[in-house]
Amino acid sequence: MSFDEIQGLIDLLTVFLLAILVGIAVISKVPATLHTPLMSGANSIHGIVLVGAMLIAAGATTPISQLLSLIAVAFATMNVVGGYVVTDRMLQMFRKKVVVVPKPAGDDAEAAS
Amino acid sequence: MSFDEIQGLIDLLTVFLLAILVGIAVISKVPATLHTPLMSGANSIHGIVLVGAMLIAAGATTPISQLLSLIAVAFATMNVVGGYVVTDRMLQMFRKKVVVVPKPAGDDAEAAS
Amino acid sequence: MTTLEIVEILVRIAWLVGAVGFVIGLSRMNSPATARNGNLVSAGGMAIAIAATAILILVRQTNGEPIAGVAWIIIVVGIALGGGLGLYTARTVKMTAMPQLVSLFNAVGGGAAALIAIDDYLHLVDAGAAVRIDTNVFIVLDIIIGSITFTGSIIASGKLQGLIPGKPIQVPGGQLVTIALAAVTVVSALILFVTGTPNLLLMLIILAAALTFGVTMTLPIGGADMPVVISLLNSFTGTAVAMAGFVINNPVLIIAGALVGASGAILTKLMADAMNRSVLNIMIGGFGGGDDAAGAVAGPGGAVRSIGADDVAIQLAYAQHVIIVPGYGLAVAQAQHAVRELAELLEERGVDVKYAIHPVAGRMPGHMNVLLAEANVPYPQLKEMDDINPEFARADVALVIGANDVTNPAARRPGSPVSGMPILDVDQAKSIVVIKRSMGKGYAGIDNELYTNEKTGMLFADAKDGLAALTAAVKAL
Amino acid sequence: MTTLEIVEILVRIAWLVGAVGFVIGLSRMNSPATARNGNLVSAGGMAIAIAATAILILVRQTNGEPIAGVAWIIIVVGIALGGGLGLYTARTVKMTAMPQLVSLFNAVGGGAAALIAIDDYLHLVDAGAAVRIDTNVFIVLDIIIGSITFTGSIIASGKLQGLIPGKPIQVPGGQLVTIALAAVTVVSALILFVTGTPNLLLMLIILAAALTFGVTMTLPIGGADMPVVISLLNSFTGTAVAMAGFVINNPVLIIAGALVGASGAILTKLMADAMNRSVLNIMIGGFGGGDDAAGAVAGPGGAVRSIGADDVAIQLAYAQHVIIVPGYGLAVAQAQHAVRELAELLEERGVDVKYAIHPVAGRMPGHMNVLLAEANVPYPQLKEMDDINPEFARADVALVIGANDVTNPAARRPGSPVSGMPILDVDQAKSIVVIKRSMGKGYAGIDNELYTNEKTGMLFADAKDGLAALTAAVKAL
Ligand SMILES: NC(=O)c1ccc[n+]([C@@H]2O[C@H](COP(=O)([O-])OP(=O)(O)OC[C@H]3O[C@@H](n4cnc5c(N)ncnc54)[C@H](OP(=O)(O)O)[C@@H]3O)[C@@H](O)[C@H]2O)c1
Ligand SMILES: NC(=O)c1ccc[n+]([C@@H]2O[C@H](COP(=O)([O-])OP(=O)(O)OC[C@H]3O[C@@H](n4cnc5c(N)ncnc54)[C@H](OP(=O)(O)O)[C@@H]3O)[C@@H](O)[C@H]2O)c1
Repeated sequence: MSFDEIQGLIDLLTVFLLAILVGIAVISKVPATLHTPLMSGANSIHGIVLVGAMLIAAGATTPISQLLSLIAVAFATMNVVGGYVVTDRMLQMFRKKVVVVPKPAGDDAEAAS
Repeated sequence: MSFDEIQGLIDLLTVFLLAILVGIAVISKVPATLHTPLMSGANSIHGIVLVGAMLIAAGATTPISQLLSLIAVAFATMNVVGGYVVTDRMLQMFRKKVVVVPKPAGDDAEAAS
Repeated sequence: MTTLEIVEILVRIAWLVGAVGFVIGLSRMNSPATARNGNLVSAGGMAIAIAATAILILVRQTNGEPIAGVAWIIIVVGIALGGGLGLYTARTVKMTAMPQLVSLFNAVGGGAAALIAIDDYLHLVDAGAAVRIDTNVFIVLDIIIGSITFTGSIIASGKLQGLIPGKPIQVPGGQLVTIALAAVTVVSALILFVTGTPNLLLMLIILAAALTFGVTMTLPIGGADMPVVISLLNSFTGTAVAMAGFVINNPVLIIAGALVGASGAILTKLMADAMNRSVLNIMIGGFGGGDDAAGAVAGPGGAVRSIGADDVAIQLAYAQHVIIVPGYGLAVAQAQHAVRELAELLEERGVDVKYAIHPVAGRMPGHMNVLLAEANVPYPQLKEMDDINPEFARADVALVIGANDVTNPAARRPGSPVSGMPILDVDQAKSIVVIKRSMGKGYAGIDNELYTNEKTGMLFADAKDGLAALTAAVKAL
Repeated sequence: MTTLEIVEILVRIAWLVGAVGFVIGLSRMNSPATARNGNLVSAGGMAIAIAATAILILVRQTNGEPIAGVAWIIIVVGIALGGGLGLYTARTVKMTAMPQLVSLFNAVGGGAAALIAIDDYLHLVDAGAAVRIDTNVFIVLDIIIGSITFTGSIIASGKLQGLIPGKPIQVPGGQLVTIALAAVTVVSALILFVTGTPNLLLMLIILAAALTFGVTMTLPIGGADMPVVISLLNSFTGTAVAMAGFVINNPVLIIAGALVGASGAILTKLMADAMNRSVLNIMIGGFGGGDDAAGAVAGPGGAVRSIGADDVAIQLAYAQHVIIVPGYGLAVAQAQHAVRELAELLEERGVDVKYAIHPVAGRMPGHMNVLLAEANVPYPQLKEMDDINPEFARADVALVIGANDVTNPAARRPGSPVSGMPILDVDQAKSIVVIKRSMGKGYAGIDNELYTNEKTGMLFADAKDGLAALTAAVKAL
């Protein structure tokens, strides 16, 4: 690999690393009843692979590539659409709870102190 | 600006943006007694500007540049060294507390549930 | 700059916006109050990212890039198919079957990620030129991780759905097979890396090995541990997507993938902790017995008092406060409607009825919530553990339905598999009635001294039948 | 690849490692148990990043880049100077003076960031060629933000140190001046952006305006609000450093800077919330009266019972449980040693003495902790609000020393400036003694009905003198 190639790679790895740190920091103490919805929510997010699938579909020239990208697009879309819809259905359980669990930052800071 | 220049800029902005997200996510409910040490700790971190100061010092040819970079290096080092030392001194207050406030992830998850 | 270049830049920005949406969405999903809105924010980010991509392809085409018209057919048809299927299943699935559906969605996500790498590799094979080591690594990792999630998630889903027996399936020498597969994969991968030349055969071997590995890895794990396994595979898919991002050099895939990979890993740990198990322990198959625990008969330390439906009916009918403690057995027996009927009947008679919901009762977090929500049990009647525990002392009857571990006082002492798990203080109630089919053990596979407590009467029956009998008996009073 | 290239790459990786260290360090500093270790981790990351940079410069030089030997002198001398100064001041500063020192360190950090941009701009001026718009923007932003933090932090530090009167200094037409400065800065900046040509004069105007702006922005803010202001300026510096990173195109500066910029902003909000003020409100100068509140006499609603040292001494000497409630006044009077003496004296007589520490007592978070720690008050005697509040009911005497708002029952009712702030339940104690110089108001500038409570006796004195008198009186018993 040339110097520039490695530089480019490190740029991407930096982004990768930072995104990992965000992912770790963003999950705090989650009530167990939210574990499944949260898992489902994260599951929908990796449906972003649809973007990749669309791009390879655009570049697909050989029949085999076209077949693969068709499956990829279908799979990814299923992940996206299904994921968000089912997550939303799970979360409807918490409708009534919304009023019960509001927490303004102020409270937090003092509660913590 | 040329296309490539903008591309490069966006790469940097991506990193900038992700770092901001990390910064937001990483501060959770902090007990008020930790506010000052935490501020001081963050303060030491931006001492990283020393890296920049060293680099411009290395490139300084004109006397004025050399003067500026000398001040910059001195300032930045003061930020770094002083920042970490004073933060550590503040945190010595919590020495005895260490034993009092252990929280295994398990507890959290259940406590939260 | 050309229009195309401008659009390329705008699209990259739109992708960033989408990624930020994912982060904000995820963090809002950490607390019940904001969870639903968070999911919408995340969905919004997704919509932006996808729309931008479509525009990008369109502009590229209009600016003379060779994009066959069939590409659009592929995209439209693919989206229609996948979208329709996803929407339909997600809309129609029963709440209690959601985890296995999530697992399916996870499978196809991982599959898509693997396909991207495979397609890319085919191009490289056509080109025939030596492949850059990093490209090689990312492609191989993407294919391996993606394939493992694909088959692994399908198996997990099948187990939860009951299509595949939930009990750990021990293939003779299964461990060996798994290890062999792993070895094959690693070796072929290394060969590819060293000889930079693209090699379709080796790639197919890796693919096959990884797909099989996903199966052999998941089969031996008990159905009860599936929620954790699904969460782990979910984190895998995130990683696979990030790898795909490296392969086609696309930042948004890298960001979103890494985000899910990391947060998924944390979440997996939280889930395992909540039912105090270790993830490793689960993956190499610990005590997670799944179904097989049910039905297994084992005599506990003390004498057991069996009790009839009529006696229980009288206790309930003339009680003031009744706390119902649902557990895994309620789900197995699908007795959620039966229990609601009984509760309503009692309330008509002026009895105050509450449900005590243990966070890990059942086999997935929130299992009892979804189950009872499905039977339209009024949400306010469901009390979380911390809220209800103080009330047991004032309860005349605690009616335990197919719950075991979450009521086991052994958890308060060290040394048992459930030690340290907070439990429902059922033994505080004035009188205790337990509906279960036998003295069978629960998920943790240990005896429950609650059943030998002198305050406890055991009503041996399938939860549904037992509840029906109780309702009838109360009506008859 | 050449050695230089290899080193360049390794250094970039080292910088990344450093950045990760910062993140881990910061997150560990969120809880007392891990805070100190977190600070060390962060420091480790810093060490790695700096060492790597030194190596990079060295290798560049040995690989024939034109790096004057004087560069090393600059670096070594600069590090020696700054390091020595920082180390000395940080080691010797009194704990109570730490916030102003932190503010100083923040000032120099911001200054360094600005200097980097200035130096870079000088190079551009020499070159004379048109400047890229983005470079222009980042340079200007860096200079503006950096300069504002530089002067602003120095003023803030001076106010806390008492070198500059803490009371809000209202320059006639100060607001106008501030606005004018802002206008000048913006206009000159815009000119620079539009005409891409480097223009030293305009840059100097911007620099001067920003430096002055920092002063005029901070002067009108009351000394009591300084902790929040410092935290805000700290977040500014982070941003300035990130800008510097864009200017010299260095990722680690961007990452670390953005990290501090964002977390600093969040922290500032938390701080303001803790003493329920809004950041905006503070910046435009709200009720944060600082010192001027002290001494101001104002008659509250009810009758006040004044009490003498001897009577108080008797109450204390024959009490079983005494709770000492220190406040800002204790810090003003520097009476921390006096209070420890009295407490020890009482304990010798078998009285159980505890200190009730309100999170925002004093003028900086943890103010009372540092103050009493400095006087070697045994840490276990310091009780946080939530732990001590239940105990007031059992306390024979609550001895309030220079505390006001944090004991004001008005906080329990809406409609007062302190409403919603959790307070110490001093009014629960069997008997209450308040040591302060007058009926002067506290930070919030409102009357305290605690003083008119019939259980309350007011011992009007400077905290130090009052305590000395008490100690003498107790000894005399
Ligand atoms: N919630 C989660 O996320 C999750 C995930 C994985 C594992 N777990 C674990 O699962 C356990 C949950 O505790 P739990 O008390 O809810 O369930 P449990 O401890 O697994 O006990 C379930 C009991 O229900 C009885 N049962 C089974 N089928 C029945 C039927 N048709 N009618 C009536 N009773 C029936 C069984 O006894 P009989 O055979 O005698 O009827 C069994 O003892 C905990 O150990 C938890 O850690 C939870
Ligand atoms: N901790 C933080 O981070 C922070 C930061 C900024 C603002 N604040 C705010 O500051 C306040 C802290 O409450 P507090 O009760 O500690 O202090 P306070 O409410 O400000 O009251 C201090 C009292 O001490 C008295 N005093 C002043 N000098 C004295 C001396 N030499 N000897 C004896 N008494 C003296 C004054 O009354 P006399 O004049 O009659 O003596 C004054 O009423 C809260 O409102 C908080 O929100 C806190």
